[in-house]
Amino acid sequence: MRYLPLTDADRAAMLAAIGADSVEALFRDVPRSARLDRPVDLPRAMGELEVERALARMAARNMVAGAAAGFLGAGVYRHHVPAAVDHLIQRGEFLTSYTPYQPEVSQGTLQALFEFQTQVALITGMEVANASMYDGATSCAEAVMMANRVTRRHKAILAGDVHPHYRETTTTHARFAGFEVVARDPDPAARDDLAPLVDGDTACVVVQNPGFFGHVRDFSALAEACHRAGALLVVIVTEAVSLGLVKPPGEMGADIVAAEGQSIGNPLTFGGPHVGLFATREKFVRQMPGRLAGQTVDVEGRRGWVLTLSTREQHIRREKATSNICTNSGLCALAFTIHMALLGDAGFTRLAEINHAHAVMLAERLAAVPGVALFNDTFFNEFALRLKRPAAPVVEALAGRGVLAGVPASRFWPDRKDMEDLLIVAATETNTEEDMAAFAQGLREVLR
Amino acid sequence: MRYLPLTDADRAAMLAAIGADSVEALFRDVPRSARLDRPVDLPRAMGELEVERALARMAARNMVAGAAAGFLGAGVYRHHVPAAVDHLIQRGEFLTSYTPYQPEVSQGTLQALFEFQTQVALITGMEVANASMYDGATSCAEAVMMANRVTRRHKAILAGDVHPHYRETTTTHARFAGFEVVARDPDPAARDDLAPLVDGDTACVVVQNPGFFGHVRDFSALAEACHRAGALLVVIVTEAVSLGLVKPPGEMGADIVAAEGQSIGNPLTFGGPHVGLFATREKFVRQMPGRLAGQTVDVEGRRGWVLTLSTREQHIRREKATSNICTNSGLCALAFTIHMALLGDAGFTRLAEINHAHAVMLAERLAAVPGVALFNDTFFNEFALRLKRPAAPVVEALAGRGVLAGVPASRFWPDRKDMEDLLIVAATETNTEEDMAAFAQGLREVLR
Amino acid sequence: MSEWSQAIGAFGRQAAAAETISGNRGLMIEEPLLFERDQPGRCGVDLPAPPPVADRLGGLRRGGPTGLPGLSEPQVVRHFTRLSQKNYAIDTGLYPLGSCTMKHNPRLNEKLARLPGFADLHPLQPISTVQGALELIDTLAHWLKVLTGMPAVALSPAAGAHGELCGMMCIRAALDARGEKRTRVLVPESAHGTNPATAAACGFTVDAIPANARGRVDLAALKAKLGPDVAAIMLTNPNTCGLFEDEILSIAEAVHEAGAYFYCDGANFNAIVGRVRPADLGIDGMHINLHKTFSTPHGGGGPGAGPVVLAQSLAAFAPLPWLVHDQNGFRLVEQAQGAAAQTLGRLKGNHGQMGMFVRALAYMMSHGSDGLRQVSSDAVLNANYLLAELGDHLTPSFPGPCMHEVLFDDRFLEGTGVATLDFAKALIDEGYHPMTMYFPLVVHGALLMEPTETEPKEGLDRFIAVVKGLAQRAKAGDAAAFRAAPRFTPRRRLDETAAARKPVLRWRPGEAGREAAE
Amino acid sequence: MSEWSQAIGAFGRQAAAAETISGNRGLMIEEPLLFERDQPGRCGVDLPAPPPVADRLGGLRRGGPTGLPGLSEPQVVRHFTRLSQKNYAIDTGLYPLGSCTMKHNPRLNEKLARLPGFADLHPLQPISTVQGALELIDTLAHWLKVLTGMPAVALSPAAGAHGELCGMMCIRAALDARGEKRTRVLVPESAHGTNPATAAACGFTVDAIPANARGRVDLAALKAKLGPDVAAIMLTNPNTCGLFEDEILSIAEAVHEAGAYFYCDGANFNAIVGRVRPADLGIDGMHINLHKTFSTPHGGGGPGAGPVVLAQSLAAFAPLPWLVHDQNGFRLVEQAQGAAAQTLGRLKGNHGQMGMFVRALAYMMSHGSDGLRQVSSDAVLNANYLLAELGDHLTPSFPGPCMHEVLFDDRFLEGTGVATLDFAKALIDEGYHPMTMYFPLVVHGALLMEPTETEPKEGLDRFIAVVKGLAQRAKAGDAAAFRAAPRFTPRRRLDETAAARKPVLRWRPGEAGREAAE
Ligand SMILES: Cc1ncc(COP(=O)(O)O)c(C=O)c1O
Ligand SMILES: Cc1ncc(COP(=O)(O)O)c(C=O)c1O
Repeated sequence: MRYLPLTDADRAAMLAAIGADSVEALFRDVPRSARLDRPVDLPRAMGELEVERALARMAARNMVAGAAAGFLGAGVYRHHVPAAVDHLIQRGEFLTSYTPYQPEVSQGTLQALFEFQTQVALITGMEVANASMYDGATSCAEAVMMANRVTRRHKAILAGDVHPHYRETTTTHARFAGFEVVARDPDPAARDDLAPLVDGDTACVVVQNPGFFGHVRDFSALAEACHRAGALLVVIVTEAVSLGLVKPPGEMGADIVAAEGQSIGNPLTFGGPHVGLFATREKFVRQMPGRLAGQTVDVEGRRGWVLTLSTREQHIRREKATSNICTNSGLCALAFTIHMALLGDAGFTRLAEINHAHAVMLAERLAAVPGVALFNDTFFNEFALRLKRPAAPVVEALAGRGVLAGVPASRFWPDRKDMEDLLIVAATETNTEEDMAAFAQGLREVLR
Repeated sequence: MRYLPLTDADRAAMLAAIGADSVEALFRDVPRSARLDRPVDLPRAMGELEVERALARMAARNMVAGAAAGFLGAGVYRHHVPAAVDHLIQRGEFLTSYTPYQPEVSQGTLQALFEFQTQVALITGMEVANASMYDGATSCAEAVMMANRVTRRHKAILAGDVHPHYRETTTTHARFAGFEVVARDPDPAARDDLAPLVDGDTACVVVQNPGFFGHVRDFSALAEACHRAGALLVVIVTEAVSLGLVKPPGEMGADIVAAEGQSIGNPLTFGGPHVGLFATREKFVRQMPGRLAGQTVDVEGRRGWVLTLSTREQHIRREKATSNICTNSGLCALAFTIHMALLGDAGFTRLAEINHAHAVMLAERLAAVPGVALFNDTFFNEFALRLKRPAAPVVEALAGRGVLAGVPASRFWPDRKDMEDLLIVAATETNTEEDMAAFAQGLREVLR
Repeated sequence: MSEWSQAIGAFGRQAAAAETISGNRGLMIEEPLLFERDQPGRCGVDLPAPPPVADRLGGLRRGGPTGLPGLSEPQVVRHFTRLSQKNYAIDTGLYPLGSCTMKHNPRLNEKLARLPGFADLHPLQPISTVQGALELIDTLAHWLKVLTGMPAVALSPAAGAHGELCGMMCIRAALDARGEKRTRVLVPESAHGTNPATAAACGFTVDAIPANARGRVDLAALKAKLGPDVAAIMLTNPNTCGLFEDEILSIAEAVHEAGAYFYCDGANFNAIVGRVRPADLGIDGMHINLHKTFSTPHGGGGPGAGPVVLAQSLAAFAPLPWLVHDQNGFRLVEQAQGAAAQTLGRLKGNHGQMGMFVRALAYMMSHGSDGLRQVSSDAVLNANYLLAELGDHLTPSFPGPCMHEVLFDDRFLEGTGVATLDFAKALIDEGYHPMTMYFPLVVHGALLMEPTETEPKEGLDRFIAVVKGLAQRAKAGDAAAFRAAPRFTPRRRLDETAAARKPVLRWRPGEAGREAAE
Repeated sequence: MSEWSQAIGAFGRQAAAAETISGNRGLMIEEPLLFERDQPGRCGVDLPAPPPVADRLGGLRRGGPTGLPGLSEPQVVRHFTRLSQKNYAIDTGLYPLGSCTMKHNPRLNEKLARLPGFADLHPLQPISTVQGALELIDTLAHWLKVLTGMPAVALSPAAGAHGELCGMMCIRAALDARGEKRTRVLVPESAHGTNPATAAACGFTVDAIPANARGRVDLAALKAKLGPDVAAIMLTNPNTCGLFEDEILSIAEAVHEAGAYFYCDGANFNAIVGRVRPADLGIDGMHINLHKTFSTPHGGGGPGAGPVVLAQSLAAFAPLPWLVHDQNGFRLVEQAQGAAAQTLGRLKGNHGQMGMFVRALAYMMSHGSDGLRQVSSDAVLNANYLLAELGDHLTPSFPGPCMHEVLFDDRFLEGTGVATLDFAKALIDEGYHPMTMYFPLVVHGALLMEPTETEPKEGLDRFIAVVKGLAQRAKAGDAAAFRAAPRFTPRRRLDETAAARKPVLRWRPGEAGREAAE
């Protein structure tokens, strides 16, 4: 087998050195009843060519987003990633190394993480950030649990336009970790005012910007309300590119920002792996979940980096750890860091402007289609449409014409009639004039 | 522009340091009449996304060989290249380095070249090999010119089943370098006996194995005839994989082997870049063209590698050099080396066996099609068919059915009636049972 | 001091003195932070001017610049290439990091994960347009179920710890469904930190169970701790001492008799894959680190994937989404309804780590059922070979045979003044990544070595020779030389205390940054 | 001796003494030859058993084994990863190798060259199935013709030297067509070795023309050498001293008057691309190294591509194949017929370096006409900046302005006992690839620096500081330290004389090979 270097001669020699007469003998601690004497019932070994054929066949059974006119978002966005990013993250020294436990031979990963933490802090407008979480949804849950620790309270208020997956993930944790979640009704119009709900038991209020339905809002007042009540404001961002153009949560008084970083540097990959961003205030750093790279010096006085504040973490603190996370999204964070390094302030801002402009153009175009109403007054690169009939079948029909027309709200709320006609549509820099025309034309025809 | 790090501020500061008031001033040695004062008439700068779209559009206008049932050979073969090969050759330290002029910081490239030279010597059965030529055709021409130097004679006899491109390239050189080429008529039946033609003026006889029409032959007798007459035998190999199964030229008494190495490690890429292999006897090494990596030691006595015998080369010898070659096919040679390292003796032999078996199966299948006659009694993974009507239109018709059915001999000899019905067909490990069935079925229908 | 340590000492001093002008040393080139390469007006991408539109931001434009640095593409490529060169990796050498299964990561898997048919799929496309992706997930699930003998598998967990969370939540949900309030979870002292952390995150209290002299769970002690308030045991098997829990059947029996569940940390599945099915050991739930046993790359810390195989008793509580197959093909159940009514809900966004699924399946298919059996055989053989060859030179904590990894403690360093840490750092100078240090906590100064099956015998022989040599040097009294290690790395020992005392977690303008040469 | 050189001296000695057991030094790991890793029965690929058939080899089966070594994939990946780490490259740092134009190689180009629509095309597919490929080649040809102002371009040459061959053959063919037998070719002393070698390969005799005090062709001397037997002049412009031939129009005029042709070596086109069209200089033929000016990677020696632009007077003789466009789309002329009746024939297999064409076109389109003009501007600016900053510390061979590269000679080292070679090796320790040494031959101990346009000012400033520092040290009398350099590289100075005296050009069983650590 191509991945196994031992030859039968090696095996024999090693068994002799060990003093065992067979490999089976090495498994003697396994109860006899549990030892399989033959391979399980699965296909036998295959060469590269066969494996490639088998998987390519499955890949061919999917509709590639890039081959369609694609307008899906709802927390996952299709952006153009420069070729240099994928080239660099595939360097074996990054790809095939472990968590940087031995700093002397991990300075590459450690410095990159330190740069990642800095970039995340800069775009969110926060003081510090960690070295990544699994994804935005788990970042959200961890943010709420951190707020519980910081405030020693146990109630979280979740806005109605926080991404449903984030809400559900947080609610799952609430059930088992034993805290209360007040999850507001879905709020496509973004009219819900949460300030009045904040009380002395409230650990945090969780809002999203832009909201799940695309609205862009200023949460400064809500932040003040929270702080007055001794609660924290957690701001969710599912489209990191928006931070290039929209006032960052840090400037609105957010205490914790939990975001999805996929948009920068990472492909769609059917939803994973993605990368959770997690940023907060310096004073809360010892309550933060996840890994942190920190600056220090070596014995010769040269600047270097190490993993630090690990007394928060499971491998030291065990049941008292701030989180049980160990493996995170390192390589996706690296992709984020490289893409962001290429963008810089000028590129990041420009990218955001293009996304916004495309969305504005698309919104106007689609709103002009009979039977379509635009829901949003404000938005960044995503908005909600009210169709004159259920959105799901419309999306199915358009897929048949090579248009991935957006995400029907019914995908998340199948049982809510009021969500049935809602379509969530996103535009990015990857959408062309022709894409938009095809969408508008297709929608016109399907709704006729 | 993303590849240009200088900012306008940098440019101003640098001009100040230089004491020039504009970049134009630095071009003052250019005759004014030849200075363009504006960009030439070509499109302006494009971002990655636009460039990708433009080239992808062109790529989409081609029929991808792998998407068809492909049976083309005639000097270029479609083999499966393990993923590790392309990954490794893209490492920046290999990809973006120059010819290893500074050995202390080029040991990676130098050791790989030394390994390449050894692999080429091993599979051809020769004593030494160089660090690569442009491709098989130029290797062939260089081999003939080397034979001229070694024998101080000026006539080369080219067999009728040497690849036409190799013949033409050699003939081109003959015209300008001033030596004689006796190019025999195309010899699809491989009946031509060259021994009687060898005389006291003959510098070398050039044969190919397997021949252009697929025949596998033993040239031991011809080698003796050459040596008796003081001439050299040059053996061409266009399908390197054949060396895993067929008796190597070195064992037939070849003095120089000029081969195409594309089959190992390199994609088709519409015909280039490919990699010329060049091997010979130790005693001729100082007459060899091209670069050579050699073993030595450093000041601490550690083994290392350098470019050696450069007194043969243009940068030292100038007009007296053995060749004018400078840049060669380094990275293709590296791909060859890595793929060959993965194959090893067991894999290389097995690969050759599969190729041969597929060709035998295909030949039997196609020969059974009415109006098709198999030309060869012997072959490796390629053979010639005589069709009952001109081959070119048949190939066109089959392309329409998703079968790349082989190369019509008329592509090389459009004016020779006797070549019109000939089809050259190759099979490799990449051809499936279904591919072969589709070919046979399609051929049956087209010839009906 | 021996000649060796004198040389080192001298070397250490000279090395500092021999600094170059640039601070670089040949191919080892200093690289500052991105932020220290900033030039306003420089950019590594070219984007067209945005079409002019009336913005819809409701006045919420970002005020000032982000502060992100401006670099060109050549600088960025060089920056990260240089950083990568300061890392050790599987691709560069032996990485015997116990419990982490640092095996070869095939490039085929990287290539396939990048097929547009997988990498360029949006998770919310109409189900009809992603049937191939769902087929792949279903195929992976089938392989995992057959290899473990378990009837169900939850695919969404993003890593091992996340899988633990999923498994323990299933157990809590099952207990709730039974109307039982059990709060205590038994965890061996040797367990990985994520186990107790996970139990706590699920609202359980953790009760440590001691190990016996043989490095296994003390069955008697375990039985004594079992009771009506015990929800489950979290057991790693093979355990973190690299030993198979030979009384596992009795453990399972006792746990089940007490009405508790048996959760297994499957991080060490590589030791038994293809040879032992967890189902045959009485396990109710177990996560599998695809980034360990099934070779998806660790990427310097992630991402991973931690699918959890579940017994019938826990299957109903598996997290959303569920993948089902009916006459119309594959379908995702994304709501707590029908058969999924008892689901514990969502654990993350979307449907799991697809990119890892592709890689893991390609790895499994490449090996096949026969090859996977060979994987565990060779992994165990390699570890036992280290035990056999190093047993007389280091101090094995327990007699063999071990499984896929071998545990030594620091008794062999007693009186040498050399600590496990120093020994590890000396290995770095020799071109090796150290073994796992100081874990598990059940022995003193642990050195846990896991060679994995993808290391050749010749490589192990060279490693053995070096470890023996270092052990001799330690015993010869070269403590100073060990404490000076590593000496040949981009940085020597780093001050971790200072890093934690005054944390510097991000770059800030004007902060000290030594510029490096281009 | 200065403190610095004492340190070095001491260091040099200690370094040897401080050898590790393994011979490795942290991340710099020794790696033996593939052949020294051989194990019979080991293989890095899995291939199915061949279907049983009666062979058709006519008894010509290979007798014994090939002797190729058996390794597994993990070993092969590690082997070549380690080898790569012993290389310097553009991706790792400044590579100011004069005349080689080591500029940034965009990864976008690598990605596009690998599109199946380009990489997986057979050159002999029916023309109807490769229209997109031919369109790409045609587009590239258009860019090259517009940028040079020339009416025709021959695309098949595989590199610069091959392009020279093509160009000089065209000239021979044109002379033959004119019925003239001209045998002499004039080549400046400063020319690259490929120029005289090419002329000779085309059956010409080479006649060297001297340079004037200003580093340009001595026009008077040139005129004196012109005569009825002169076939052509081969001139590099900008020349290899980094200077523009300011009398080029007079040169062209004189050459043409004498009935000879003007061939230009376009290796240095990067200095003028987008700003000067060779056609406006009276050039009849010029090759363009796509692997220099248009950034296709050098790959440690190749492959490259050397298209040749041709004046109307030479176009008819261009090599096969020709690319033509008619009502049915694109077509390849592969025979010497019709319009192509006068072609000189084939120069290589197939249709040219397609893989390089894709990369070069992507590069050109990325820059656009405006960006390419900026390329030459910045390349020239960077070189002149080095001249300005280093002029007082090294000895410039000629006054500025220079073009894209700047030439220094070794007068600044006079009496220091430090040679150009030593100076270059000291730069290696500082993390820089040396400049081109001892070329061109027209000055003593040449140091030819070409920074290219993809180097940032900050990077040049650091380089300048280091070069200045080294120059001071040389003058301070630290010859010994220079001669000891490089000290931080995988290997120190290698014995090239021994290598050439007893050439060892391949591994042979049983030959000394020092095993390295895994
Ligand atoms: C025994 C054990 N359990 C759990 C984990 C956690 O797995 P992950 O890092 O994938 O979350 C690890 C990983 O180090 C481990 O070794
Ligand atoms: C001035 C000059 N001419 C010709 C050549 C030869 O070009 P190539 O190496 O592409 O054959 C070079 C390359 O080094 C060169 O610098």
